[in-house]
Amino acid sequence: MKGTFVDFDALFGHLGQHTVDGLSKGSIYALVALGYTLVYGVLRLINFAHSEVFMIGTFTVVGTWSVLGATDSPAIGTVILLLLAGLVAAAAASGATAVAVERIAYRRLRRMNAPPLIFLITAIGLSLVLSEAFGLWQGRLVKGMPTIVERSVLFTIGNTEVTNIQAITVVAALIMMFGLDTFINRTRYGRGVRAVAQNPDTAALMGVNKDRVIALIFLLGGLLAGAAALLYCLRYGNTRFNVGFVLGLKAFTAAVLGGIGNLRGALLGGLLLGIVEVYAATLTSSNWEDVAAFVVLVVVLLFRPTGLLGESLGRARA
Amino acid sequence: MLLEIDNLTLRYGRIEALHGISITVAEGEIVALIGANGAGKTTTMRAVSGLRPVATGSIKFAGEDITNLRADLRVIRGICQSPEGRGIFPGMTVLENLDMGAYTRRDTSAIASDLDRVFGLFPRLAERRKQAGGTLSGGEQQMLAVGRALMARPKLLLLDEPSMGLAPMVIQQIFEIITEINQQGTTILLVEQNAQQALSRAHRAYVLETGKIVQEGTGQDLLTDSRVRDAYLGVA
Amino acid sequence: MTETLREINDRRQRLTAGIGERVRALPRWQKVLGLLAFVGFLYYLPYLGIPGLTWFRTDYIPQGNNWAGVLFSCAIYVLIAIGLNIVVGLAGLLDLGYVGFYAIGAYSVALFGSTQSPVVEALQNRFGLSEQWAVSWAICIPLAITFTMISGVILGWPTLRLRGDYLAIVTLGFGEIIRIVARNSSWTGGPQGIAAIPGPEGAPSADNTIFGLIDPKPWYWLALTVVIVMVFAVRRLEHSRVGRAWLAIREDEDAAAVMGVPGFKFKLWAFAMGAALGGLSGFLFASRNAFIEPTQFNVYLSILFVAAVVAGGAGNIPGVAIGAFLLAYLPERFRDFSEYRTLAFGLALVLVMLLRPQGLIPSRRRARELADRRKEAPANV
Amino acid sequence: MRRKYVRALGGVALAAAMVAAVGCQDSGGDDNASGDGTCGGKIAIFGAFTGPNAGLVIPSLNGAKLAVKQHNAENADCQVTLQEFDTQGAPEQATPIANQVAQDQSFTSVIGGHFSGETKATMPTYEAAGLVMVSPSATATELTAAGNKSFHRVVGNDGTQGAAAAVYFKDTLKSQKVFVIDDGSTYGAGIAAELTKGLGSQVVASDKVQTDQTNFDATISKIKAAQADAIAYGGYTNEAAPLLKQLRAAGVTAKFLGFDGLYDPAFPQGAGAGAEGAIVTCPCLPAAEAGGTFSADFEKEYGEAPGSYGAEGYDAAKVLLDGYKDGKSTRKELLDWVDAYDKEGVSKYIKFADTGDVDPSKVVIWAYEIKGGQITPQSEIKLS
Amino acid sequence: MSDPEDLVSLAVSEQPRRDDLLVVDHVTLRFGGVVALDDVSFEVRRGEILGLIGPNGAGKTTCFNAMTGVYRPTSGEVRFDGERVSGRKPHQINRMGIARTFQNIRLFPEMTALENVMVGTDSQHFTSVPGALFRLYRKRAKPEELPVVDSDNGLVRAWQQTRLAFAKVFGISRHTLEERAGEQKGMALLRFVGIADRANDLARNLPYGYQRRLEIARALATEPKLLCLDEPAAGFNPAEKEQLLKLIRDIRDKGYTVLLIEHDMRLVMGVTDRIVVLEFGKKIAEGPPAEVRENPKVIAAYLGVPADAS
Repeated sequence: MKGTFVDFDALFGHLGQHTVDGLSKGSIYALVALGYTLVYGVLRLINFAHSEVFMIGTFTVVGTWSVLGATDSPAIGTVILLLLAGLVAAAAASGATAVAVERIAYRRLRRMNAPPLIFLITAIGLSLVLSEAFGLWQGRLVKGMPTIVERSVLFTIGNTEVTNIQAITVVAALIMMFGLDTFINRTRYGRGVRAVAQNPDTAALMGVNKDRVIALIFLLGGLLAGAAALLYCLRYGNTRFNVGFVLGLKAFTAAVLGGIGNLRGALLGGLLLGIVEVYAATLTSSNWEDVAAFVVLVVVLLFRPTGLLGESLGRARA
Repeated sequence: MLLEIDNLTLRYGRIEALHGISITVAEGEIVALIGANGAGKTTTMRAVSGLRPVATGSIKFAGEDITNLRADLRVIRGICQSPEGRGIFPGMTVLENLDMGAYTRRDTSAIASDLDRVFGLFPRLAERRKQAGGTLSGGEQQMLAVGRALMARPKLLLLDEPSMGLAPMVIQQIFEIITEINQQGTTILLVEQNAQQALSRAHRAYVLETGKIVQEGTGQDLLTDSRVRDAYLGVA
Repeated sequence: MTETLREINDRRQRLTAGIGERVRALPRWQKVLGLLAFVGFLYYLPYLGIPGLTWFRTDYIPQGNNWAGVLFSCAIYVLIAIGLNIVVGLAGLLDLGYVGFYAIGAYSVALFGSTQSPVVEALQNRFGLSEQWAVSWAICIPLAITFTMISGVILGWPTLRLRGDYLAIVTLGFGEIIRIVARNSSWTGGPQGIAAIPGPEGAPSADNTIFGLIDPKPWYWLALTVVIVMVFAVRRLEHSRVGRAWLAIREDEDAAAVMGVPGFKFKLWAFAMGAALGGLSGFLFASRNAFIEPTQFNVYLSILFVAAVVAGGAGNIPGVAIGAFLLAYLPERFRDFSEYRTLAFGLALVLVMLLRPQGLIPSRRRARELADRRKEAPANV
Repeated sequence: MRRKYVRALGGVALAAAMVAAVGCQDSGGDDNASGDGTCGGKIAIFGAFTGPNAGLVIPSLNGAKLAVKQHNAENADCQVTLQEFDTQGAPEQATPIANQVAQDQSFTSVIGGHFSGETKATMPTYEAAGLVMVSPSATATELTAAGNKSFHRVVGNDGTQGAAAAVYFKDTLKSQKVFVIDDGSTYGAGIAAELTKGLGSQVVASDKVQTDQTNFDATISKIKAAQADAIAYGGYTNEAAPLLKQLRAAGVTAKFLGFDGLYDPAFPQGAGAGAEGAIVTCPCLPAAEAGGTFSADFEKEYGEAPGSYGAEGYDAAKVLLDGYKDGKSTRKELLDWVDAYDKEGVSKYIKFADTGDVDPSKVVIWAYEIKGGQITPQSEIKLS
Repeated sequence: MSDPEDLVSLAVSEQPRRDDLLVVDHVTLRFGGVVALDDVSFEVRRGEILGLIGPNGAGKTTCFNAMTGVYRPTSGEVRFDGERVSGRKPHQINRMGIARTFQNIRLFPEMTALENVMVGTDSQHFTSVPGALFRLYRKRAKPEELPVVDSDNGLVRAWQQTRLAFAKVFGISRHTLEERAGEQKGMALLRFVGIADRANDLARNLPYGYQRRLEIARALATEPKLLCLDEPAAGFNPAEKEQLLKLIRDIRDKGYTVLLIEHDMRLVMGVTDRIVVLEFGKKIAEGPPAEVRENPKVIAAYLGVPADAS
């Protein structure tokens, strides 16, 4: 093992393949990262419980599919039905969880004008409660689910294969990302969100209901996490009560990498992190990928202390 | 009375910032609050617009008690403030900033005509409608803040230091616009450092000192009052 | 539900209000005596047999754990909390990777003190030493402290310029890196960990009379003594130019800099001191357990440490101590809850934060601040 | 002034109470069992009874409970109590439990530990206390290599299983290119190393995954690049199930072989269709092969088939229970009893070598195949 | 330093002194497209009170920040005692001898008044972690520094005597001496600004006026050559302003040079030796109060064009 600690051939021999793998992995990070970034952009708060919002989404997908009696590789009509049902159910469950978390805990703390650390610890507590509740309810072992979409190679460029699931993941993530970007930048509600992020007091003076905006961003984050949960289920076919912890950590890292509070930064950070991890795992072995992820984070922050694209919903453009 | 502030007390932590002030504003008036930095003028404004919780006392708007009403609901009732320091949304364009002013309104066509009106009042803003608010100069930002508040079509317009950081020419302009807005039917509560201008434009005025009202009267009376001249008009 | 709880909480506050004031009003000699009695009580704790109080022993229940052994864990956690409190409570830096220092401390004694460690074996081969040779326990103490302080500086040097939330994620990454390196490198013993870590009497063996394998009481007393010495040391720091600088940085870093406080230097010191304490606790932990493996140092533990510090009352030594004590003690005492322990812990954390955000035993400063902030809360949020 | 005196008096009284209490309290009841000539005693069993890996350990606990229950029903005059201690599999939690058991003289024997880490951490303590340990499932080779006198196990060690798996790859699967993966845990890395030793040059490449990993793209592309025809996995279900599922989804058809860490109904459930045909080796007997009526009894008692190590848990308890039945009631007597044990158990013939390992010649390793989502016995792997 | 008990006076060095303490030399500062300061030049002379005035938003605070090293000028430079200011870290600038207060009070709210001031005195001290931890760097104690033995209680007295003997043999640590000096000086400063009665209250609990004074005391504690006050009278009523004027004069009389930033011209008139007037980032006037007061540009800038003038 010692002689071959770093295996350049493995990396550069299939660089394209690893990049595609990394992008599809990173897309899910990006979608979850958006939840962190939205909340942080407006409230300057790390919503540690967001990882569990995602986890609940995955369990909802499993539950919905099992209720609908899904089996491995069903007919195409059923696939679409299952995907839609899974998406709706997961988004609803995740969105509801996110909003509930805000209502039950954060709003109270905001009323108290509590310092950020208090929010963080509360979020950690909530995260523990949610994941443990699912651990007790659903068991602590990995939970399988039917393979709804059979993997197939869509097209091949050189020695790089792009599969249908990878394509779905990346495209869905991009669509949602740009949908969100449009929503935030082009609609009236989106303007309200940006206003609260940029200057909460003035936003209130313009008639923006801050509570509603905050509930909205939690909802948006939850919906995206639900969508991410569906993609995750499609791609990995498994979930587990603590699936959110590691993924949430990565997604948060991605958000910081891109510049937390910045929507496009979350996308960039997520994709970049996915690629870095796959490269690092190929170069050495899979158990070093986290080290690589964090080293890249530190290096980026050293040179750009507020992440690649800088902070904040719209503030960076000023 | 459009606005009645009765015996208002307000605290920052354990420090009392306002000690029982009472102010009234009648429909169609320009009322000015003058006083030194830190006298409590801005705090009063923030209490009226709902940004600061009130300790005791009450605020009534058009007969309705709004003491504990949320800030955004006050906007719907018709109170809009151009805050101190302008409170521009730096990442939004001029147009978006103005649109924020009309956030609570749904009457699209009326909004469009109001937009024209604001651009009419401030041609500079029309020139820069696609520029980010944060990149405007101080004077332009001030125009934007006033214009944005107008976009809410408020019954009561709160202006906090509209002349701050502006060149004398622009100050002159701003005050002319204030008068014009008022003549078009908007009631104005004005906080101003520039006592000379404020008093000469205002129908009535209150003088604040360390959280208390020490004097009130018509603008012209106060303008000629020796104590006010001495304390706030600089040159004796 | 929370409303009822809030009411109960208010009633409790009315009842307990003034106890602190009354204690503070006591003459100095009485306070000193009280303190001595309390310390005596702590040393007596492993024997706890006062009727009524035996309920608190963790071996009170049939599947219960060794009381002195649990007390030792509690003491270790308290030591960690005191160290973390320097970083989080005093200097106001959010460190989510504190477990990294704990691990470095533990690995320092494991790698240099155990005859089974790859490092010691390499040294033996390199210098032709006997197979029984290893660095003695006493020398491992300064080694552990030095290594952790150095790693604290290495972590702090590039990262302390970052703002709070960025610092949190970077430190968290640091903690993970330490664990992953320990797990994946052959020179750390890899996932198998390292056994035969020495104690004050040398390598673990049935012949050790005091710090033996069976009776953990001496270990508890050792850890308690270290805790007391460290409390004393940290209080010295707190009540000095250094402590004032930390507080000033926490309160308003820019203003502190303008007043001549070299912020970076003192933040680095806070990191180094916090790291040293974390390392010391890891050191004690490793020598008592005589065996460590990388999974014991996962990032979750870091987060729990921070939670314990904040829930206990950041900035206040008794507060963070009680927080850490409860973190180690409650799961052991309530083993009958088995599967529900973590859930209950999470719930407790949320409730404490919602009802008592200043922590269980806050510093007087912090309690005031939060009370004021609550009053100042803007009206519209 | 008076209040001061009251306070002082109170203090003195409290101190006196504390001192008095020191005498009469030391980790409770050391006078109710042992050495009083009556038959029976207390057995401590420790392991991860809660936490993510509890699924692997609970069958063993249930097996032991079953054995004790049967014993107590048959021997009214020789009652044995089994006391559970949950370690969550963590060494630092197992250590004070070892202290507790060691100091409480009423415990005369120990079943455990279930994982290698906790066993390694506590072995010296139990040895110092003269307590015999019989482990149903701690398989790391190093446990029996250090000359510990109290440790015994009724299960083959990783060395044996690794060697058996190597034989299986060579003889049954006839694999030429084996890709070895482990999860970096004590168990997974250990057994993977043993297998690699056994396979030699047939191992074409390897990778290490990490706990709670969910995405295995990098590993999969390495497997593809190595063009492996078989894959060996050292680790647990949590990572193996998603890995296998993704492997199959990615079109890798190489044979998959895991070790006893995957001998767990959750594994085929988690891996879904991808698990079909996967091999799990285990030094544990198939239920049908288990001696006597064990399987039936177990199923009757718990409503499910004995999972991983159910039979071993039963055997571990049985070894000790036979000793109690024979009138052994001190730690020393029980240790000697176990050292000399020589009898057919339900999982295998049990006789311990000097190291504490079950006599290598008596170890049976079985290969199981996943068929229709069930772990079904395929064949015993003959070591030579 | 005529009075040895006077801890507040600045120890004026005996070296030959140049007249100009701080020189603002053709400083221009741009943010993006906005010119915040436009070729501003003036100097602060030793021992004077210089007023920097201008209407709100005229660039006073920007100028101030450039002078205290917060902003680096786009062109031109600021020199203090002959050395460039910009490019240094804030604590280094403090070491050079510039101390300031903040327009919106920035105390350390959770520290007591005395502790706040002691953070200032700490800038003159050297104890760091090892010193505080181990109480190293012992010095032979002067008689007046030795611990006192004054208790009637036998036990306490014995303890005090032990400490005395220890101090005589081993000396006293730098930490202890510094703590003591800081506390004495801190209390002296609190007395000087008139808030010693609340020395042990948390800063956030002090009344507004006390907080302002505390900020001044804290700045003085760093023994600055130049004390910069940023709108110290904001929020004061005329009576309080009067007291503040007196305090500023007292400070000058203790040997400090003061830069006073205000927009209230009346306040500045009464206390300053010279005045610099800014408007729109440009210097429009400079000179003694009487002169500046009559300057038509200043009058225009300050009062705006009267509404009835047009």
